[in-house]
Amino acid sequence: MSADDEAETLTAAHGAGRAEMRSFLSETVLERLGDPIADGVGLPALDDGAVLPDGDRSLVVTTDSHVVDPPVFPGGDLGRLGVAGTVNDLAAMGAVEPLTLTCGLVVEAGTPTDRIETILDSMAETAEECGVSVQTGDTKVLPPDDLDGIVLNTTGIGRIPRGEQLTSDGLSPGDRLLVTGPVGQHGIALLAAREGFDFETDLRSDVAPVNHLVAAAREAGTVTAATDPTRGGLATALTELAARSGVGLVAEDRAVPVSGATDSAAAVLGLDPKTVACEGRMVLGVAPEDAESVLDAVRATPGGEQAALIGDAVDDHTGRVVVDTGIGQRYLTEPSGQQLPRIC
Amino acid sequence: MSADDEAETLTAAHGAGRAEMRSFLSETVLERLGDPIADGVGLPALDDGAVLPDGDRSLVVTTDSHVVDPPVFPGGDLGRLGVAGTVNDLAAMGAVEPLTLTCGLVVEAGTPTDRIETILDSMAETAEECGVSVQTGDTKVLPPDDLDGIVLNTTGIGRIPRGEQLTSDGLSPGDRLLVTGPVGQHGIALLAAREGFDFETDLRSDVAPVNHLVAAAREAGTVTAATDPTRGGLATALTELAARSGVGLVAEDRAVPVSGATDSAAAVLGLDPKTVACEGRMVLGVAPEDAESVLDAVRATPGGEQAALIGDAVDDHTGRVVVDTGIGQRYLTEPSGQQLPRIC
Amino acid sequence: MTAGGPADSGADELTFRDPERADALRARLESLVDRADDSIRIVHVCGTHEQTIAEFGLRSILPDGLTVAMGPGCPVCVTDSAEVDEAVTLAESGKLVATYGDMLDVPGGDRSLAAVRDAGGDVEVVYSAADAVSLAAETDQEVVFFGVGFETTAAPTASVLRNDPPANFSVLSAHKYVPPAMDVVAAHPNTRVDGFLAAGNAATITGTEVFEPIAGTHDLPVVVGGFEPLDVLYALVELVEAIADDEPAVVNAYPRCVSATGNQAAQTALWDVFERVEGEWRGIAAVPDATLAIRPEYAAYDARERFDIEVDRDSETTECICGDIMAGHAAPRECPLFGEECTPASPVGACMVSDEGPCRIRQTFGEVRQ
Amino acid sequence: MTAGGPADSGADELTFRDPERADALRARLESLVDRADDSIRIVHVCGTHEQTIAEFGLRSILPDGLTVAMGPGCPVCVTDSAEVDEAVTLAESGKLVATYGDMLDVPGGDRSLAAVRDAGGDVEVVYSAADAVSLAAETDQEVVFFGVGFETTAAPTASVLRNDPPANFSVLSAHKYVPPAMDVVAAHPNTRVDGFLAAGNAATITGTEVFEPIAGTHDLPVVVGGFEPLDVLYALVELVEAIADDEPAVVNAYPRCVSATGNQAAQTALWDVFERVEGEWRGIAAVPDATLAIRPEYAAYDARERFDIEVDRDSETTECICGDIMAGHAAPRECPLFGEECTPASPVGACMVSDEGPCRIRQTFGEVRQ
Amino acid sequence: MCLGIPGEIDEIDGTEALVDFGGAEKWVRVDIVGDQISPGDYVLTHAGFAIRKIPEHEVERTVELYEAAIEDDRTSLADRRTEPAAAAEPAHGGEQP
Amino acid sequence: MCLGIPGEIDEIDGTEALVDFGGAEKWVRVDIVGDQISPGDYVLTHAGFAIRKIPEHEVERTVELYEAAIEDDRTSLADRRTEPAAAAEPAHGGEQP
Ligand code: SF4
Ligand code: SF4
Ligand SMILES: [Mg+2]
Ligand SMILES: [Mg+2]
Ligand SMILES: [Mg+2]
Ligand SMILES: [Mg+2]
Ligand SMILES: [Mg+2]
Ligand SMILES: [Mg+2]
Ligand SMILES: [Mg+2]
Ligand SMILES: [Mg+2]
Ligand SMILES: [Mg+2]
Ligand SMILES: [Mg+2]
Repeated sequence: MSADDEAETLTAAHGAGRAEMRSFLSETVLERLGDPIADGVGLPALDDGAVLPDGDRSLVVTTDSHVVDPPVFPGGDLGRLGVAGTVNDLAAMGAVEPLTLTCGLVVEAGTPTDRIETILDSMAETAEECGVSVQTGDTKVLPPDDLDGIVLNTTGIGRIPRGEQLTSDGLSPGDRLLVTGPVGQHGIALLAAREGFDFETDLRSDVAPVNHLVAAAREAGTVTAATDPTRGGLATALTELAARSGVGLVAEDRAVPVSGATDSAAAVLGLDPKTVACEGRMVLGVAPEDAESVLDAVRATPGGEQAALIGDAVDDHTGRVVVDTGIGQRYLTEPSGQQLPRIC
Repeated sequence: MSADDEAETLTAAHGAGRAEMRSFLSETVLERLGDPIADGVGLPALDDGAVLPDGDRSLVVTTDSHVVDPPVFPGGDLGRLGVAGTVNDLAAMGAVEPLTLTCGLVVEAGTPTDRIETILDSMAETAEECGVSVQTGDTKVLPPDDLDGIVLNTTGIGRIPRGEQLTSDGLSPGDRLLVTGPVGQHGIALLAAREGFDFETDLRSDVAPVNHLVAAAREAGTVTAATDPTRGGLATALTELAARSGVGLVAEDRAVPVSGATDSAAAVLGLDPKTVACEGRMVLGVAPEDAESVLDAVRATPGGEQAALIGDAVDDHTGRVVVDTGIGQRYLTEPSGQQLPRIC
Repeated sequence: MTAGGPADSGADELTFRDPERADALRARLESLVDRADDSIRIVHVCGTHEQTIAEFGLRSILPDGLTVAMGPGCPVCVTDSAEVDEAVTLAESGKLVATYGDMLDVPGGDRSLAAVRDAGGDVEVVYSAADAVSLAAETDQEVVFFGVGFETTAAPTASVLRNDPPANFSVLSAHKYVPPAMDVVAAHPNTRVDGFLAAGNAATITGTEVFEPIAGTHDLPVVVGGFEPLDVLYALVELVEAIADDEPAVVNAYPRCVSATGNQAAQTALWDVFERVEGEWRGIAAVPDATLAIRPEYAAYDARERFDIEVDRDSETTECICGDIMAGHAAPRECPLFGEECTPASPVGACMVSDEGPCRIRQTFGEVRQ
Repeated sequence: MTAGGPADSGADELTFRDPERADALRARLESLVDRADDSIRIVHVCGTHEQTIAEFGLRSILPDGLTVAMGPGCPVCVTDSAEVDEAVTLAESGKLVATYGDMLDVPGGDRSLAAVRDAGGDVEVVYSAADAVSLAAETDQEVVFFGVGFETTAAPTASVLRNDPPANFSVLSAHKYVPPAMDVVAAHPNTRVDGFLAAGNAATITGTEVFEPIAGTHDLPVVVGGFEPLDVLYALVELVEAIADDEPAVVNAYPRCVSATGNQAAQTALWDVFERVEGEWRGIAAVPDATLAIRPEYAAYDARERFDIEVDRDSETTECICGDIMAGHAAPRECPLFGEECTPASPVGACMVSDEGPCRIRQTFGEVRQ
Repeated sequence: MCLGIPGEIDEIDGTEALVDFGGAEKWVRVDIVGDQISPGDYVLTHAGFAIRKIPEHEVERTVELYEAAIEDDRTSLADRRTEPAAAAEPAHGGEQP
Repeated sequence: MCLGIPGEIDEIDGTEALVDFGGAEKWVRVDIVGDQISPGDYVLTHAGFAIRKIPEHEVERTVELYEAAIEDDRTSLADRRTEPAAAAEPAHGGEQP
């Protein structure tokens, strides 16, 4: 598998949300689609969504296709994942009150109807949690030879006062980094749920909408940047914030919240929870003077109890993330390729 | 395969855009998602998209997941299909100037990058044709065991003056029915392109955006209803218009435009072009006094040269479509199940 | 588009579909029916006739006193449930089963080929027996062509077997032969048949002479008709006139394709490969000499000889009255399942599956009362 | 989370990661290095040591005059390209190849197992050799466990072969044995080794005594160390002190897991199933007695005996200097491909694939200069 | 029963012919058509096989038949009728060798 | 080289034991652990196998070793050292039967 072969076809890594995907996006997609948007955010920003100015307001739009194996997993299912993922992307752009969601289902023929019902129930419940509803949709059924399982696309539309978007490029040196809860739970719970890596422990995904946490944070102080760690986990989220904001980040390893079960399961699987997917977390940049009050506000909000300040933006190490382990320092980089349990 | 077995799993028919799908939607999806929207159109309408009132304007939103085998076909490709399909759904709700599109790609690992490039090029070109651009997206890559080919979701957002939506329920007895061009080309071209049904003839899909034809029609007279015939073809489009408007429709079989190649290929494959998918057509209801001027306006617009008035809304046969063959009359019903070439 | 397809032989579209001539033929029919003593009941034995009648709304213009009923004319509908089960069993055991699109959704005792395919089995739709041979040439897998259809369709199957198909190719024959079934229908005490509208395509192969014994035995006219709406109306004129005049003749009302002795080359292929044996017609029970079995000379290509296919022959759905409908004893609306449990989307019987099935046609085209 | 995993034996998290003790050990190291005449070059032979060093940023606190280089300690990196090709060939010929997640992206001469899987081949990631046996028990397909790793990992492979696996299970062994490779590195004229930091996990199985001949032959200290950051710093203190004092002893600096004679049960399993033969270590060439081959007694489970696997043994990528890096002759930055053509996303050599590969570790963790 | 599709032969290659169905062209097998055929001839096809040549004059004749039926012109129709076989004969056994 | 994960035995069932890794529990094989084990014991695991029992007192001893190294307390460290084998002996051949 030489570098040349890789260039000719798409591999799993191109969809894994990390460096390979960004280079695919910028070399292949951005060459063809998208335009910079004055006073807004277009595809070229590769942020959590688009911001389209419209008079004194802006429309916020985001889309995601969700595939998850298994479709119903400890702590959630594909339906909750779709709604939460889209609501969180809107929130990461500042649109904490979504206007509407779409539901594009592609289903393998032979899928039990009650599985679809579970997923739709879960979409409905999660949407209600966020005060939004699904108002347009589409359903396709593919032969079992062509698809295994279900693909759910959800697109979300929100609105913000013009210019009030949260982006990934807003960090300045001195800003504090806040994460709204323990990281890595979703990815570890899914790996553990797959055949062959059974844990007796109840590892549960963190999947949840966190738009209300962003709202609470913005009410309590100046939030300078936001992104939701999903594929690639905290490592990818911090790397993108550092790169897009043009600052360095220093994270205190011991300050990063990780649940005991996730930490130990990750150790057994040879993975670093900081590089593992979350689905119900947000990373916020906060103005230093407001950091404690924002932290208090998030912690006082349901779902934000375990929020923590995990580090700072600095003016060296531009575009990179430094992890301070208490003993020494190293760079934190995103995981490359697929994440697999390993024994070495 | 008893009725009971069918009820328990989804089959290809549930995604085929016809009666089975509507009963799945109303029994399974609408029980869980969607709300009626005052002065707008929500999921319960099962129309081409949603209309969300917003002050003196309304947002129009539609979503579609596109899968097509082969992904590049005579006359178009998946990218053109996605953009045209979404733009046409917006236009079918009256939003003839789309604001933005999304691009959710799910790709099989191993797909050649140049195939993706072809599709993206085509999305970009087609979007430009419609004066819109893609401003947010998402890419996932699935293992070849889990997916064959590419799934493209496109969501479109448009805006109309409040209350100016076109819906499927606007027909009154006396209204004329206009179709903007020959029907059945897309479905026949695709069937013919598949292995085993090779025709020597150059059968080409009709895939194209037709928002400009809707614009031209509305400028020339009163358009009372609109929908784009896609899966299930003209038969499904007319059936839905009749059912939702609560009128009967009478179509003159000989007035329905069908190209010679499509007509003869359909005969060979044992199919009725009126039941075969289109991807670049619109069916409009027109106030009787404006019918000729609307027809002239559409015919004078590029892509509308072969438009025709094909029938009328009547006050009997409520919810049904009558085909007048010149010799006798019969009901036109949507195709059931999958469309397959047949020899009997 | 119509069942008859594009206009043939340089004729323009209206040649066979001219509303004025249709009306004139209708008027002539009316006066002939008036001349007859009784009401007249014609049975046709061809799904394509049924489709022309339904698609062009011909029943809506027939004079009172003339009924055209459908007999066992849809080869998909009369395919025995056990024959479908054989194909299902082969597909489930790893063979590639190739068949016409018509057969995909037909229920066997347990499941259809579509269900097998949905569950991951190899089932391919082909347009021609020759395409099934091409599939076999491209693979090492066993390819079984599930051949259905009457003599018109059996002749092509015979042709591919006579042309050295690959060793991994075989045929599961559900082919059937029409004339004996007409005998059964005409002889049935519950069925009234005043005349048969015979199938033009079958007669293209076998000629009109095969109908002479039927006309003689049952003392009724047999008119071979074509598939354009004017062809059907004209054939009905010939039938009603023969009935009114009590002349039990055989009439060739489709001479542009049919002759007295038929297509000799096709018959040679047909009878070289197939022989007539007694067999089940779904819903009608066993019909003597009406099932086309592969002769021992071609046993190497006979899927029933090559594979050990075990199916339960008692698995047929019992509530379905398809058989009575095809025998002409009942109309689809008389079936308690029609349009309720049994719909095109979820068919119970074969008559609801095929585009030519009487229940499907009635459900799809309906009848517009004028 | 750290390479060392959760704190063991009831110790709290800081027991082995206490920043104050780390600083005290660093200070002690500094004074010992000052006492030595020359700069000191330690070679470790364990990817997990490298990962602890990189993950905790230990190199950023080492005193000037002390270098810790990585030897051939990553079993994924030293797996021969031809061994990967054997696994690829088996997967391509329809066997289910089960292996550790570590091996999926390792390039063979032509392609990786991930590429085979992407093309539809059956390749499964397992966490344990026992999981591969479970896979075999659930299928009729041939399941080949591609076993990689040093003695620590070979002992579990041996255990499953001694416990009657199903007949459709076999092992393609790429297991290797560490001590002879240390000999080769120490003896190489281009390599300076003042002392070895030996791998605690391998020594857990084989004990510290196996290192005595190495210490004697090459006149240098060998210290067996653990994997927590304080374990590594403490082991370095022992090494630097022994070097400074010119005492070529073998030191057990990881007594909570390692004894002089090791784990006898594991050794019994290991040597019952495997024997040591000469074999290729990727990038280092043939090493005598350092490849673990399945003994003839277990030939029934030896994939090389059961299947006829033909691979081209000359397919290795040549620009990669992995071998020099693992032999301690070169640093990753000296490779012209490093970070350019060769990246974790698109690796050229095995050292860029494994999470333990020196090039991958350097590329992933970098070194923060303070 | 069996969809019969008429078309015009464009080209013949061995046992196959390219047939124009009025816009769409397709190769069909012609080994059981049972007549001499040439490009320009019309054939009736079924399931990918030509099963009958359609003589051109027969189209005209068909329209004459319609007209004769409408006009009740029995002379013109008479030659289409044949007598039924005697009831005693075995039913439709004749054509099987 | 080989990730070694320590954990505490919760339960033993034949050649398998349920090991608690500090929150996550997993069944591992214990047939090559080479020591008597009971619930409550700590083991080092690798690739789904326990490869060593970790005596509790050794953790304390480890901390003592760190301290001795920091304090330069040679007496406390001496018992960890063994002499190298003579150069003439065959390298690492001893352990293979
Ligand atoms: S309606 Fe259905 S069940 Fe009834 S006779 Fe027709 S096919 Fe059979
Ligand atoms: S950078 Fe890549 S090519 Fe160079 S030595 Fe390392 S693994 Fe080999
Ligand atoms: Mg996001
Ligand atoms: Mg998004
Ligand atoms: Mg997202
Ligand atoms: Mg599948
Ligand atoms: Mg953002
Ligand atoms: Mg639409
Ligand atoms: Mg839509
Ligand atoms: Mg649509
Ligand atoms: Mg695939
Ligand atoms: Mg509409």
